[in-house]
Amino acid sequence: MKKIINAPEDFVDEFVEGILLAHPDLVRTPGDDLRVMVRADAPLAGKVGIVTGGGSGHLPLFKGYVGAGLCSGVAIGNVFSSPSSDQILQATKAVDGGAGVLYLYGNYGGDVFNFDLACDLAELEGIPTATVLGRDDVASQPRERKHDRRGVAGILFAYKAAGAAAERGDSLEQVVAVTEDVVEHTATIGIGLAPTIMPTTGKPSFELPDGEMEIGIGIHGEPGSRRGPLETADEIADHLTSALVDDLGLGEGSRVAVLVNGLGATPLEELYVLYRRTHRFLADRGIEIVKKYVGEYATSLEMAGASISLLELDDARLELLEAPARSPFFREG
Amino acid sequence: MKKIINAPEDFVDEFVEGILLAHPDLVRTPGDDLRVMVRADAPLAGKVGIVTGGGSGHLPLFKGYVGAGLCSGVAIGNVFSSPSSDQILQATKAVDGGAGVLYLYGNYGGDVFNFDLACDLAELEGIPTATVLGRDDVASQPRERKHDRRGVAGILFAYKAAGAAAERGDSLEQVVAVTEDVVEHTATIGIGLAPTIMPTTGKPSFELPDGEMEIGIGIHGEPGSRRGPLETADEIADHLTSALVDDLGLGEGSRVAVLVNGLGATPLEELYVLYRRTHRFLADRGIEIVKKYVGEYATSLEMAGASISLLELDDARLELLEAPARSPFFREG
Amino acid sequence: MRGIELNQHIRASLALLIESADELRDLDQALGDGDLGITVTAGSRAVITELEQLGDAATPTEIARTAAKAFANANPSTMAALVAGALLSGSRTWEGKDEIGLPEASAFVAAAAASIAHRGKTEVGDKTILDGIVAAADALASAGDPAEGMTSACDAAARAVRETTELQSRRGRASWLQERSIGLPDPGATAFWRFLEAWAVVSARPH
Amino acid sequence: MRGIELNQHIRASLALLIESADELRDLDQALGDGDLGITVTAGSRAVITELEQLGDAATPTEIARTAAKAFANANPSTMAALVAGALLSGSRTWEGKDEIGLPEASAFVAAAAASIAHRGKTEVGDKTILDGIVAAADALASAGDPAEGMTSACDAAARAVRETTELQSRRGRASWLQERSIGLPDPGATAFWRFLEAWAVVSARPH
Ligand SMILES: Nc1ncnc2c1ncn2[C@@H]1O[C@H](COP(=O)(O)OP(=O)(O)O)[C@@H](O)[C@H]1O
Ligand SMILES: Nc1ncnc2c1ncn2[C@@H]1O[C@H](COP(=O)(O)OP(=O)(O)O)[C@@H](O)[C@H]1O
Ligand SMILES: [Mg+2]
Ligand SMILES: [Mg+2]
Ligand SMILES: [Mg+2]
Ligand SMILES: [Mg+2]
Repeated sequence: MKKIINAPEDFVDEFVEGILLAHPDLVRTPGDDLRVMVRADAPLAGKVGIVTGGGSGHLPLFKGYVGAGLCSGVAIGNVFSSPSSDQILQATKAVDGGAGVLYLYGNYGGDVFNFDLACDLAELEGIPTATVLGRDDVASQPRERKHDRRGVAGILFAYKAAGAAAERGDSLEQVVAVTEDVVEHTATIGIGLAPTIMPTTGKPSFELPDGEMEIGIGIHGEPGSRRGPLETADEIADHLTSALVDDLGLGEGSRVAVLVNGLGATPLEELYVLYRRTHRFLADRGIEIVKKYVGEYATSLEMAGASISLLELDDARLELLEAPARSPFFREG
Repeated sequence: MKKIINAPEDFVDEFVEGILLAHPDLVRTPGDDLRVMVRADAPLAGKVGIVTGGGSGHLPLFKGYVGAGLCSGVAIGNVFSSPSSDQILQATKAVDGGAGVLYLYGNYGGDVFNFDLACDLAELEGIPTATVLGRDDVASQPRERKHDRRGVAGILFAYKAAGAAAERGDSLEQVVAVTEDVVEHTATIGIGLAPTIMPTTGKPSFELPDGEMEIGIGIHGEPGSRRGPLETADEIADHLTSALVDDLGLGEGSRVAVLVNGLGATPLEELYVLYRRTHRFLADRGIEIVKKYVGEYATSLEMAGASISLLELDDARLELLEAPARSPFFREG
Repeated sequence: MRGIELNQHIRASLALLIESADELRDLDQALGDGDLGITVTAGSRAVITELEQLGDAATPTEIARTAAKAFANANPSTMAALVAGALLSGSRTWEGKDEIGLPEASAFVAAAAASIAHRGKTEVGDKTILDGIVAAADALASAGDPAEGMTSACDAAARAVRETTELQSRRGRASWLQERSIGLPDPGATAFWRFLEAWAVVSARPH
Repeated sequence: MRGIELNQHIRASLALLIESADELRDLDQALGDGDLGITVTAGSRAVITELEQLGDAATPTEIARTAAKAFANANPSTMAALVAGALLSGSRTWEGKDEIGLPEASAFVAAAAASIAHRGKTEVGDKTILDGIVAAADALASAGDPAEGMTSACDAAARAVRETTELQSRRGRASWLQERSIGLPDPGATAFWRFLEAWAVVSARPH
């Protein structure tokens, strides 16, 4: 295991501390638990707070999207492991501006059970909460069971929309509605080429024979829908993009935002090779690409692979994407 | 070799095409050679043009820093290989606004010989040029031979300063002077943990026994100053930062910009673990950290490792760092 | 069994349970994300530490609630949250009791099973920890005395774990594997069975 | 040798040189970045293609300049730029000549060596291609006839390459290795020697 770390148990606390030291103008810890982080100016009176959270190892995901026009706070779990209900509650209290708090995070059992517990605890403190789950991974469940899909890179769009809605003063119900709407129109699929090594166990997150790729892999290395020989970048882009276009029912005249996301070790150069073909694939079908994001937005430590996400746009969604936002890892406008 | 590519020979052209498709508002190709890219609004009449270039495989380096307040154009070589003098000349002509052109790139033999040839060719076309070399890697040569050092991630500071100076209307001589001044006060050192596989040869860029790290590695995997057992993140940060502090002669009251750069496969989390200790190391010595950059700024495809760069600041240099800038990969202000 | 013995018994059983950490990690590695070894190790250690702090006068309910909170926060995960919720539910059946016998144990496990079914939106046959707990709850409910209860609960859990091998996971990370989840026993159910085994080993020790 | 023969001879020699690509890549892999195999292969192919386009009436100077430009742009690198510059310098010594003999060859190689020394800011003993070229230039300068020139230049280059093995690289990427650059011959010098060998093999073929 070749990692630039100290004791594996300290890994999460130490990188969070690094983030806090590097960006004190943007984020802070409200109490003494490093696993709770909020935007520097939280709470914003009269505005809906947005709390996200989940396992570590996915930077910029989750903690990277805490900032103006994005999430208000985050509860930070161990690598690939949920934060505790206690930490979620602390984040909730720190961002509550009196207009309620949205819980927005990826659909993973551990996170759901802990956030649900935090909902109950927040209710006791008199803070109304609502929950929207990122569930964009089309490989994890067929369309009929889309509510059971896991959440991956496409949650970026939901963060952006929810953050913009909260920032402009929408009520909790309105923020929930626009966020659900964005989640409903988001689809992601990825491929994995090589696993990450888990810092605590020293074991790979999955096994994959040489020369093979896993199609539909999750951001914890969860197996996907099938395994096959490694294809060319163009074949991969075609297969992934066509799965998304089918899932969202896109066609001539549709407008989309595209996110080509690296899972950690895959070079930016390769993401642009993928983007190139995705662009052509969509353009050939008369689908207009209005916003583009290429880079690392949701990773799995040093896993090799990539995912493609599409958000079908209408004017309302586009306006939310284009609203200004600023966090240590994301910037718009 | 597990890469998301098509034919290895097409790799560079294809990712450049991807960049052009994704960011047509920011960059364009002036002719038909994809290996030449300039900012969308080039040339800027009356302003100094800045041409950079070098081998591919280092994104965001070189082509990522073409934009407002940064470089005006770039000539793009094959992976780890110089662009041709022809391509450099094309970029030069496309960005020449009548105030001369600065060649600013890393100190590598192949690049130097090709840029020098381009200087001669540009002279024939009546375009005055001047050259400043990034030469910040303290592991590559001792301080006495600092003019022979190779250029690595610290060239970011030089780009930023040169771009800001050109943008505000400095003459070629003035741009050269501020850029030389920044280069003079920049130092970088890195470590390598695992090589990249070269797309064309399928071979690793270097060999490293299990459990070892290479201290002072270059961004092509060039051997560094020594090899040793992998240390903890804190030990690494201490060793690297103290080498830089010594080299620049920093002490109580110095002000610096810090860049913790990932070489490709190293997770952002690990970079923040490094930043954390670097921050404490400098703070303990009374050195003030004024600007911070943590992320991937100069990579070596999927090489694992990281580098730390310091720029000693004075008011003039800080003003140049803080001037607005915008490229597909970099944003300030 | 009074509070002070219950406390000791739990701690001794958890100390033994930790020895199964590698097995659980490997199973969860194959079917999920491999962190079950950590959840069980960190959770058990946290419970042991907290229970050591409790006074000898702590009631069974207090003991169960302390264990629940410690387990929930040590390594939060599916198992941690579900088990913590189950312990809280179980603790409610002990309210006002100082002595835990077979009926109390039986009620506790039944309440725990109901909690997991409700919170996990799951039923027997979904290949989860619930399969093991329900089997043990049923065995306890029909046992004549504590010793028989212990043995039959252990046997029932062992059988339930074996039976999960041929099932397809329908909940949690393992469900993403679809047909590929068939062929290995459920990690969570296995963890529960190993805990019962540890409990039985401690029971058999001379007091 | 007139233009048409020179053209054929260069092309045949480069076709042979390509067979050394793996050796050069491995040497450059150990001491540099491993791209010398590509530089030599792509450069040679580009030169062959361009020379095939040249008419039979092309002069030796035109042939050398065509080769220089093709080699420079095929896979731009240290060797590509330095060799291209060297060929351009050499071509100047052939201006106005139609027939290339031993004196012309000798002058060409001497000019090429001077160009590399100047542009590369290097001298003999720095462990670069220059070591091979200077040795060959000296051998050619003191040879009595073309055949002897060929043989002694080859031998001298071979010896120079062998001698670079024990030297420390002082220029280019290999210099970053410092003491660790000792123990292998210089890749660029080796490339030059392999080219001379190929030239000799082609010379020995029946015309
Ligand atoms: N919805 C659910 N209901 C009940 N048990 C579940 C559910 N999902 C998962 N489990 C149990 O949890 C076990 C995995 O626990 P754990 O490793 O903590 O999960 P994760 O790592 O996914 O958070 C499974 O083997 C299964 O027994
Ligand atoms: N400054 C220099 N002067 C002369 N020859 C040099 C110089 N630097 C490198 N070389 C030669 O170039 C060879 C490497 O060529 P090449 O692989 O093209 O370099 P790079 O890959 O670094 O651009 C070396 O083996 C050496 O012979
Ligand atoms: Mg887990
Ligand atoms: Mg090279
Ligand atoms: Mg697990
Ligand atoms: Mg080379």
